[in-house]
Amino acid sequence: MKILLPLFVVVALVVIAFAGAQANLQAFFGIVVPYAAVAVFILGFIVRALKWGSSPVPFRIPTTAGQMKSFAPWIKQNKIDNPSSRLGVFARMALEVLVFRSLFRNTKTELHDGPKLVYGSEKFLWLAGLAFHWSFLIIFVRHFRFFMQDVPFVIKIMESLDSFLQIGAPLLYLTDVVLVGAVTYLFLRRVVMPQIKFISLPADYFPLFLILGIALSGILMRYFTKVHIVGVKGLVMGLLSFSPVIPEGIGSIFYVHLFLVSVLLVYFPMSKLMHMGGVFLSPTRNMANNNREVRHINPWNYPVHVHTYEEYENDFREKMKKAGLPVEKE
Amino acid sequence: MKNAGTIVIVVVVGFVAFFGFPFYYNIGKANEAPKLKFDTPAILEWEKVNGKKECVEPKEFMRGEHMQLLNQWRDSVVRNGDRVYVNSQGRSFTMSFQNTCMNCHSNKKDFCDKCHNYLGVKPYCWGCHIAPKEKQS
Amino acid sequence: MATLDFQGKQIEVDDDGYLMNLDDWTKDLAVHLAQQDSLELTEAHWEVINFLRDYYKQYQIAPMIKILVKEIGKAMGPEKGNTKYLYELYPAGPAKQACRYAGLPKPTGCV
Amino acid sequence: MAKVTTPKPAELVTSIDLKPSGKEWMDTPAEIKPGTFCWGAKAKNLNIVEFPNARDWNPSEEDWKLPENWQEIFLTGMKNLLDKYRSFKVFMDICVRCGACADKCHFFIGSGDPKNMPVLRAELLRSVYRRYFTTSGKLLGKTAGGRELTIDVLKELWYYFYQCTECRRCSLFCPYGIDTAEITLMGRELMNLLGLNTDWISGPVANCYMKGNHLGLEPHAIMNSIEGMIDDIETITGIRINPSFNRKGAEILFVTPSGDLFADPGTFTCMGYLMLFHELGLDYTWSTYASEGGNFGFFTSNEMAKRLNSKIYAEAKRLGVKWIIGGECGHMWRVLTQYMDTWNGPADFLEVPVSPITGTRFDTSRSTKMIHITEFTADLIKNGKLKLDPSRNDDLIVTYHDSCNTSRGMGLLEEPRYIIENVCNHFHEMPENTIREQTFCCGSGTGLNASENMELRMRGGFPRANAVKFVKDRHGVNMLANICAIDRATLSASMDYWVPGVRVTGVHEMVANALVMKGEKERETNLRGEPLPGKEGN
Repeated sequence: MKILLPLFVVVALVVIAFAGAQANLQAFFGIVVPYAAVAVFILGFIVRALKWGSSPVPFRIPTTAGQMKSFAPWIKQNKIDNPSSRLGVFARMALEVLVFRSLFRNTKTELHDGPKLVYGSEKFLWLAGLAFHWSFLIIFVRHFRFFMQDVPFVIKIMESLDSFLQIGAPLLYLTDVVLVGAVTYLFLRRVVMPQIKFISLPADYFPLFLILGIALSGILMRYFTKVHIVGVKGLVMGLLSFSPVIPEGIGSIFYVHLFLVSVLLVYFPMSKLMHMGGVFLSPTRNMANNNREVRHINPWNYPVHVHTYEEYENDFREKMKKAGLPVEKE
Repeated sequence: MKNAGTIVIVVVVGFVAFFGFPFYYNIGKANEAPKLKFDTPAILEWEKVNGKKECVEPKEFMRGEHMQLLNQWRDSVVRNGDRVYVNSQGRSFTMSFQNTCMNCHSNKKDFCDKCHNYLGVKPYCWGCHIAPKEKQS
Repeated sequence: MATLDFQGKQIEVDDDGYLMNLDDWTKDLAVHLAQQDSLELTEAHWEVINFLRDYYKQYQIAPMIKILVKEIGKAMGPEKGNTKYLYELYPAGPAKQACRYAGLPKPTGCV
Repeated sequence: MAKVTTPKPAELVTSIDLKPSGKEWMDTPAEIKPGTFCWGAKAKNLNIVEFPNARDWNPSEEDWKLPENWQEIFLTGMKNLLDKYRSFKVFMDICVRCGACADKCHFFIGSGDPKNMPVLRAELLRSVYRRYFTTSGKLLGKTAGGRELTIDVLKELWYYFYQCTECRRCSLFCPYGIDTAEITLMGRELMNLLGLNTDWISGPVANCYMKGNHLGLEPHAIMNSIEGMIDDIETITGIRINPSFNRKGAEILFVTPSGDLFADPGTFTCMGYLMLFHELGLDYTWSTYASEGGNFGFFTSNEMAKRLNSKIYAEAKRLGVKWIIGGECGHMWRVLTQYMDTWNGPADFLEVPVSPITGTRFDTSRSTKMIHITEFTADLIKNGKLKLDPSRNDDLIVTYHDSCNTSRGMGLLEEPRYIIENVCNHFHEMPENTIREQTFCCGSGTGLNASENMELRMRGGFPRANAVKFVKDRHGVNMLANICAIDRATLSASMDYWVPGVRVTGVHEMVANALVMKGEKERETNLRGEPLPGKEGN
């Protein structure tokens, strides 16, 4: 059920958009929905960031993953995994965000007879995650050719690199293949691996199906059913210049694609997909391990009721004197 | 990043820088769909003889599938030596990029390049073929 | 709160059966608790129990086994000042078992 | 008082299945099994520290005697914590359930209980968060992963938040650094609003608050215990040591976990400190008021931790010392590193620590003014200030267990190793996936080192013990060194259970055995009173 429900929802979304385009609701699906979705995305993202930001970071709690900066240079610090400076933190975050450093450490625990615990290398999640995120980003940026008059050189270069194998016509984008492969892997591991299946929620399957839907509708458009691509760019450019038009003859499949993207944008700020923003705010990663050098201030620090030395001595004065301990009051 | 204000500023700046790129890139640029020209001497001649402007296949088909068709022609000619194309109406054409396609569409700048530049797609036709001399009336 | 019925009295004990109040303890109770474990308290057992109670009164804590061993060695002779001897007396562990008979709270060990 | 029996190692291992199956976790209430939980907190202990809803209760009974409005208390408390900790809020929101953490937890590896996967432990609370604090959860409920806060859910939260040792191993592997320790801290804080602490934690907390240390050692008991050690040191070395207590005007205050004062093998480590400081002629003092380096308050609530921790700086100020050395302890050092200065600083009445022996200035502690004893000793050895005879430890084949907190909450990895390599001749590392930042918990941290939950402890200790077994089989390792008082107590139990024949030692016990002291007699035995290698015949 937790797999089927999100699948039905995505299928329903496809049907809705397709039927809408067939029923001449292009203006709704091509103009109203995308505008609304982008607005919800941006506002939602900001609201979520505000919510996070409104809670302070009372303590400096980095997870240290290597030797700390020691009192003497003869003990070598791991400056990236246990950073003590801003530069180190920047490097750690950059590695984390760009190449998924922590996930790269991943291992797989197996219990053998003996009993013997074995920790094997497990890089597939890292690889699939990296493949998925990077191909998604490249595909997104590649789409800028539809968003810009006089397509800039960088975008063109990116496109030609992405299609450098020159397979078929239109040329096959490698990222299309990689994305579908990676999403499929990420889905399959949630079905096949017992631990992952057990922890998965509908909210884990839904974005996978949605993104797969987006990818497949895009692929269908580019390689198979074809849409009036000049018309598509006209529509997008109209939206971007706030003078939207609905050009004639864009195929319905385009509206399915656009609608699924819109749903993704709306869904994004209220879901786990916000890890895109949250990763930057994780106090175990974005702080330097320099607690003993530089005092961290807790904005809500408040005085607490303590048991003072005076009270302690009052409790034990006789015993202390008998044991020969110095006391403040005789 | 200690407070909400900083975070929101970072988020907004990030959005503006990244997602906003197309917006300010487009500022001051005319937003016009490409207009193709079908006024080469060869096309006008064809219109005079046949009473209409037409290609080897209908316009809608050519718009979406011309790249496949060109690939198909190339394979047919280069690999099989077969130079005759029979179209969906049963009419025959010589499969030749240079002598058939570019004969009519001798205005690369006002035909091919218009859409290809608009959409940022670089065809690899011109890696082998020499672009024709621009001809239009 | 768990209780223990003994000689018509309700005695409060903790989850592991240790007395909540040192003052509830009597020699008869110690004998009774030992009987439940099918153990008969001999003079040697009492030596341990008495030392535990004295130590607790002075320090408000059960002694480390090391201290217990030393003290028993002093009282009963060096050949009995060892852990093995104490385990013979109290098979379930001198600290835990003897403390329970002595009416002390459960020893904490390291925290 | 039903006796809880712990299964034999072989039985325990066969019961582990790391591939969860069966019903959805949301629909499966926790079964509170004997041997896997600690007794509930006693009213008298909670009252001492003025905690709410103090009462005697038993987790294995149906009725937990909760206050009428427990849901309201819990949810208000949760809102409060979400507003106070960005970590909590972000960690509630951004988990993608990738599962990288799943098999990194020692409790999951040792039990196969799917709710011990860190992701799921957090989801137990996250489901409540979604239901009451997110729009989608309020509207869609279970479909959006939300869950009503029922009594069964509360019991489940209690059960599993006291099956986490806040070791942060999961956090190391999480792509977003989500730290289950942080979530468990919050969870336990909420439990404490309802009086749902455990006896093993609340007892030491009350002790520490009133008497200065977890064990409840009163001033004369501390002195008596140390005098016993001094007697033993004299027997072994012929040297009479005369440490000071509560002495004003000493240069250095020394604080160590009270476990070192009152339980073997911690006491041998404590003898090590005494001998080392005596040999150096260090101008230092012990305190009976600040006689606890560890902090069970940290396993209770942030406020309680701060209340207990305050004694260290207060006492340093009262005694007028210049700086502080801290002994071998794990969680103590996470607290001292990441919390103490923020809570109870600035320690501007102290000076930046400078070793009076070597002149080394410990600039990395220039704000907290407190250094770890292995930093102090490593510096001494590097500067050739100690005369060491490592062959006195030749009967030991040593491996080293990194404490969770000193490795993942600090990064103190090389200092203890440098010392070990200089005080013994046979040192072998455990497999790399089980040491340094990837180290496994002893299985009983965060106040789980009671006796009624022995099965849980042995399960949690399985990964660590298994790695020890590996080096025992390969190199004949017979001694497990560490720098943590809880380790010394709990690993002793888990070695006896899983890897009989391996004993446990603090690093400074080995230092003191190797330390050639001025004017000492020829030693016949080590600190444990056992014949030194080559002296067995005597």
